[in-house]
Amino acid sequence: DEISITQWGASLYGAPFAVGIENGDFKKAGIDITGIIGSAGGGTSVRNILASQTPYGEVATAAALAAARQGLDIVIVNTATHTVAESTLVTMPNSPVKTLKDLVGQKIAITSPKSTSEMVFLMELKQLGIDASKIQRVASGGYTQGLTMLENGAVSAAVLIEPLSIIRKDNYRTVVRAKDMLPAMTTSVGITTREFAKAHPEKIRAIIAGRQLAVQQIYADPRGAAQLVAKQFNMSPELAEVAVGNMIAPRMWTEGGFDKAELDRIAEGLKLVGELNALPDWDHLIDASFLPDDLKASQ
Amino acid sequence: MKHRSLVTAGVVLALALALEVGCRAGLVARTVILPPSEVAASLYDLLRSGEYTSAILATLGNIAISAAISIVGGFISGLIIHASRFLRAGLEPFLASYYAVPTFIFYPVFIVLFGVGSAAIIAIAVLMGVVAMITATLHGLDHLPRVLTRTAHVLRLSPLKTALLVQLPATAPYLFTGMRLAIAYAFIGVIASEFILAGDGLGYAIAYAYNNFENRTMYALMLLIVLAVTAVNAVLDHFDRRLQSRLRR
Amino acid sequence: MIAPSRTLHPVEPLPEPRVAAARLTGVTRIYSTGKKSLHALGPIDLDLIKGEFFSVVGPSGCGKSTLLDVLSGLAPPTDGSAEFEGKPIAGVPEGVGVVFQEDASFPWLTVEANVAFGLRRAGVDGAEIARRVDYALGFMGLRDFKKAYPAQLSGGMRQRVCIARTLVLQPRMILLDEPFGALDQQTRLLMGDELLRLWRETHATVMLITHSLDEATMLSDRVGVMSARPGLFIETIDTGWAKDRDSRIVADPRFGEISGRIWERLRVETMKHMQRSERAAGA
Amino acid sequence: MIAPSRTLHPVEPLPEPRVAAARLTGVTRIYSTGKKSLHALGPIDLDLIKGEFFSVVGPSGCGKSTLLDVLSGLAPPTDGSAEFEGKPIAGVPEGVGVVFQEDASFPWLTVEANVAFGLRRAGVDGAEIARRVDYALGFMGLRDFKKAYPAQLSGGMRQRVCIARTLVLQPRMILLDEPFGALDQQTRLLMGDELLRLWRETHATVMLITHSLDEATMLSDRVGVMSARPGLFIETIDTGWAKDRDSRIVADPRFGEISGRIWERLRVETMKHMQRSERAAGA
Amino acid sequence: MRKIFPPLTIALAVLVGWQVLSATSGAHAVGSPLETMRMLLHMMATSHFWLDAAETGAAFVWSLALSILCGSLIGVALGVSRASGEVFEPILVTFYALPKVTLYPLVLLAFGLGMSAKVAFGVMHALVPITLMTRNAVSQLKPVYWRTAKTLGLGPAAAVRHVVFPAIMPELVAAVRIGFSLSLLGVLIGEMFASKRGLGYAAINAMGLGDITTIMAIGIFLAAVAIAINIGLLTIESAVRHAPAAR
Ligand SMILES: Nc1ncnc2c1ncn2[C@@H]1O[C@H](COP(=O)(O)OP(=O)(O)OP(=O)(O)O)[C@@H](O)[C@H]1O
Ligand SMILES: Nc1ncnc2c1ncn2[C@@H]1O[C@H](COP(=O)(O)OP(=O)(O)OP(=O)(O)O)[C@@H](O)[C@H]1O
Ligand SMILES: [Mg+2]
Ligand SMILES: [Mg+2]
Repeated sequence: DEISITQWGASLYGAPFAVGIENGDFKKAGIDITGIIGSAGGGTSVRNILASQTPYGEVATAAALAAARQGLDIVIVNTATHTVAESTLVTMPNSPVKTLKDLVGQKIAITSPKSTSEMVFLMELKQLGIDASKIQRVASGGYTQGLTMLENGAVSAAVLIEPLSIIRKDNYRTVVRAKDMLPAMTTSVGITTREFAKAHPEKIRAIIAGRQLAVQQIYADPRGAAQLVAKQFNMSPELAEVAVGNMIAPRMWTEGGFDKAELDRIAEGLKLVGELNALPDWDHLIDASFLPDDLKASQ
Repeated sequence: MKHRSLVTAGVVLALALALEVGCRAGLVARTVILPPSEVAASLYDLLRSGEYTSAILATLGNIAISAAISIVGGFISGLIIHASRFLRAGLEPFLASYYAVPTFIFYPVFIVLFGVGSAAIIAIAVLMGVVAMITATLHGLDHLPRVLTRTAHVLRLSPLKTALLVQLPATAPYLFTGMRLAIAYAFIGVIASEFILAGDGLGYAIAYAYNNFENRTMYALMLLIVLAVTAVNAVLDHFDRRLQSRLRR
Repeated sequence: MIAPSRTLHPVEPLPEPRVAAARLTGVTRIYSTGKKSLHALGPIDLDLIKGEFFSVVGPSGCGKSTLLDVLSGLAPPTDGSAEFEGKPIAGVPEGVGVVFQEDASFPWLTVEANVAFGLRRAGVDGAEIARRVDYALGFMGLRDFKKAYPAQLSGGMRQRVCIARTLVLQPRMILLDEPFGALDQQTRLLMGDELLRLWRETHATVMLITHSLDEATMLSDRVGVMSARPGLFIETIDTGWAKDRDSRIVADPRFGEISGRIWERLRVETMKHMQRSERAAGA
Repeated sequence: MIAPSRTLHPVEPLPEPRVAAARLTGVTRIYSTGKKSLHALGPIDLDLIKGEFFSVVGPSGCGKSTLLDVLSGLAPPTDGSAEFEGKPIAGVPEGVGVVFQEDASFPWLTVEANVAFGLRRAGVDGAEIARRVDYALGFMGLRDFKKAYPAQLSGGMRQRVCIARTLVLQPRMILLDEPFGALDQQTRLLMGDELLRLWRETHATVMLITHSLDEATMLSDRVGVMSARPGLFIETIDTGWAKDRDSRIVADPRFGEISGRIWERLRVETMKHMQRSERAAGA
Repeated sequence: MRKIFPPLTIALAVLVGWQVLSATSGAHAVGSPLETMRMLLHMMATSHFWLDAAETGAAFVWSLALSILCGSLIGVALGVSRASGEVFEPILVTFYALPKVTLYPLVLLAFGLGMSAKVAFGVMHALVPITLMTRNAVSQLKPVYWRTAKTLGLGPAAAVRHVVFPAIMPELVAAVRIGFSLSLLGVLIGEMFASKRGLGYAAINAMGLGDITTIMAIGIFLAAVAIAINIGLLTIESAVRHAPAAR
């Protein structure tokens, strides 16, 4: 079976699948995952999932909500990650900007309007009680483009994400790390179609179970996991080790269970950027019946 | 001619109608394509709301600037290259292969060189369009009948007047073909750049709508671009026909 | 074909015979491209007599157009000297008009604007331009088409536009390089009639390059026959026609005699030329 | 220009006079495009006599090519009947060859392959093709260029290729539509000599459409003069030349007489045509 | 020798310009020509790179083959039937001028992801110009060829096969040349959006990491391949033209 994982190979969202495939966790759980369809993220990932033979995949929570809102036949069956810890805000080393407060009246680069990068930034401002309208947000089109703007002096700070921030850590000074400020929230989820869930519940169960094994494995042996990730992602082992290591403390990956508070937190964030105007009807969107029994309880 | 364009319009209308019926009858899923009438209605709402006005203006502005730079720059470069045997011989093989290279791949390099925003987008659109204009200019000058220049001599015109009053109008049909291509490339270059890597403009708005499953908005914006291209094309076509019928022999 | 209402050119007394309008002495022209050089023409000695109609015939590539280039000042001779009205030719001299074989009308201008083009550039004042253009249009039977663009006209009409554009500048010597080369023979004969009329009316010296024996025979006072490249005049034939001839003289028995004589000389030269170019293609 | 080593065509006795190779009776052709219809030709009655050389002259647009279309079976007459060798013409009849004014040599084939093209398509066997092609190439003086492509040849040579391509099919009637229209007059006269040689050698019936009075006069047994559109034969002139004539007869006094006579008839028609098209352009 | 000297000089000038640019454009900017070459050689030593190249190549070959086949057939049909040609031409021309990226979502929705979408995108870019160029070639075919074919006893089918196709061959090769570069562009842009394989994806991935040297290396590789194929096609084109090269 082939499934879809957002940002596969480019960010660490998919690490459990890399580990699980290498370790044989999925086979143990009763499903053979032969390939991963990667995609740029967002709506593309959801559409990929809908178009594939085994319509299961992990996508950003925002994308899942947007798809559901537009009437696509999807259901959330597990959580995947619950941190924005990989996000940072950087500036040039010699810049006078030391804290978020110093940014008032300045410009900062985000990737695009309503993106995760904007959401994280606004949540950070809210946390500190800074009026968001006093800081001008400029859409750069992407993280690297934002850095270019920063270097050219077009903005005073730029949002950044791992692993890019690890590769370039010597060139910039970090102003804030999201993990220091923001609590856990459900940033990505596993989805499938209701139709497929009804037809092949055992496959969904197996995927979730296999993934749970892999997540436990990552936390048990981060270094070993990093090697496996490096292999699957075609990444340098050193980089993988740092990247995985950074995500152990904030416990980036969930085992799959739902947490109402974390779900609501992401919804609040999405409201902040205008993606949502009310809290979603989680009960309708979520089907927790495919979770292993030990996780069902946590709801 | 009138008759033919009526038939053409009829064909387009019939296709739209077939799509409409197909959608309404549920043969095509709503999540894939919307009925044309709904797209048109959505476009109307969207234009009235003014929500996308700034994006539209930004994109059209970039297209206009890129086209202008390509046309003027390409024409002047063409003149220079035509005048210099060495440049001509040196550049000819590259010009012939130019459009085989997917220029697009080099976009990030432009970001580094020109910074983020309009400049990089315009740079890539110009890069795509300018060569078409250069080629057209060279082509036009090559096809300039020698007898016209000789006539200018016989009428004792100065070199400058010869260029302005004889060579320029005589090459106009070729230059116009180059202009059309440059404009088409400006559209493609700008919208594609916005689509892939920008945070603003129509291309970005379409990508955004796509990512958020807002099919109504997405198709409305796509229709807007199709209409804009068709309109520009029709206007250019009109002038082209006049020019060609008068000047080509 | 409307007769002109009043003439544009002052009624001059006919010139004294044997006054040279243009004179070539030992003119040679050699084209050199890179290392190769090609002896195209000469050495030629030629007097064009004021007011005469002189035709040049010769196999293709023999240097006829090159001769015209020298006379019109479009290209200097490699050797020898060229004079127009006693002054050495350097650049296109004032008073010389040229009509080419290829259609040289400007397709972006109306017939009227085409004809006026040269006058405008010369800075002639508006009323005078209007008068002269109207005369030339009338003379060439173009008045009904003055608002038309060249693309709307037949090849013959376009060539008339070019002749009118030259005529309007009141040239004292007109050089024509196969002006009717692209027309069919019957239209050519009729255009020839108009050329004769033009020549009679303007008193200009005319040199006509042509491939057509009929045209040369019927139009000229003198016909110069050139050899294959490098072009030399191998014979000059006096036709002795009256000044008011027209195309009907093709039925004159002397017509066949003259054109037969020209063809006799030319046949050998043309075959020389053909054999030469066949050798080149076969190689 | 190498004489053929052996002849390809059976030595036939000369045909009895007045045997019609082709016969047109009351042939009319009307083009209708949309609502407009244009009466291009006829009604025409014409017998092409077996083995004769017949030329057609007429002002441009008078329907000469239309006449050829009917005779070659490329287009049916709107009215009347057309026969070749006693059988009604429907489609291009076997035994009829056509040469057009435009260069119709295939640029993607060598001279040799061009000449062999028709035979190949007809499925003639290889040895026979080789024999016939070699003969035709030799006859038309093309043997040295058989490996060349048309683009490497002059216009005259390319027209020879087209003639050879027709010749090789051993046509009993050859129709030529201004085959030398694109060549200069001197080359035309020489090509005319070859056409005469071809005609004598093959005993074919030849119909030549031409604009050139010289060509018509020099080549033909009979010249048909057509009126302006709709084309009708207004006069048919018997030249009475000997069969072994060549271009040198242009010096014959009777030559001028005949072409003068043709021109007399044609001049009026040509002027009619020109005035008509001028009216059309001016409107 | 004389012919090769000017292009070499120009190429050298470009290299020097590139070197200067990389020297002045700061830390993470453009890699020097040497670095880029080294990166390219390094990449070409990995199996990964060739997997990507093969993926792109396969999509490209499919889309080009489909475009040529359909384009030339439709083009001939539209060229032979003047009326239909005149009716459809404006539609095709407008489609040709359209920025096809705009329609990418539609392609994704219709074809899903992967090979078929990439091929569809390549075809969308290449089909129309090939069709238009073929139609133009056929409709501008000298009428005397048709007449000659008839007088030599060829039926319509034989005329198309033995006269029309060979006659338009040079234009057809030119059309293939244009189609080739456009379908490559189409496939690459396709890969840039949503795919985990192919050179287009590799480039966009490097773009995300800000790795300009890799992008340049991929770009140079593609450019080299494209130029080589283009030169090959140009050679074929002038060979089937059987005419001395234009001055
Ligand atoms: N610019 C040039 N450079 C080199 N050779 C030239 C040039 N112009 C003409 N020639 C050569 O000089 C010779 C004479 O040319 P010219 O045009 O004077 O002949 P022509 O008699 O006018 O021929 P035609 O009857 O074909 O017009 C020809 O062999 C031609 O190829
Ligand atoms: N296919 C056609 N449809 C409509 N009209 C036509 C067509 N072919 C020819 N004509 C018209 O019929 C008339 C006769 O044409 P045709 O080609 O037979 O003349 P022609 O004597 O051969 O002229 P030319 O000397 O110019 O070759 C012309 O007025 C022409 O415009
Ligand atoms: Mg000449
Ligand atoms: Mg005709």
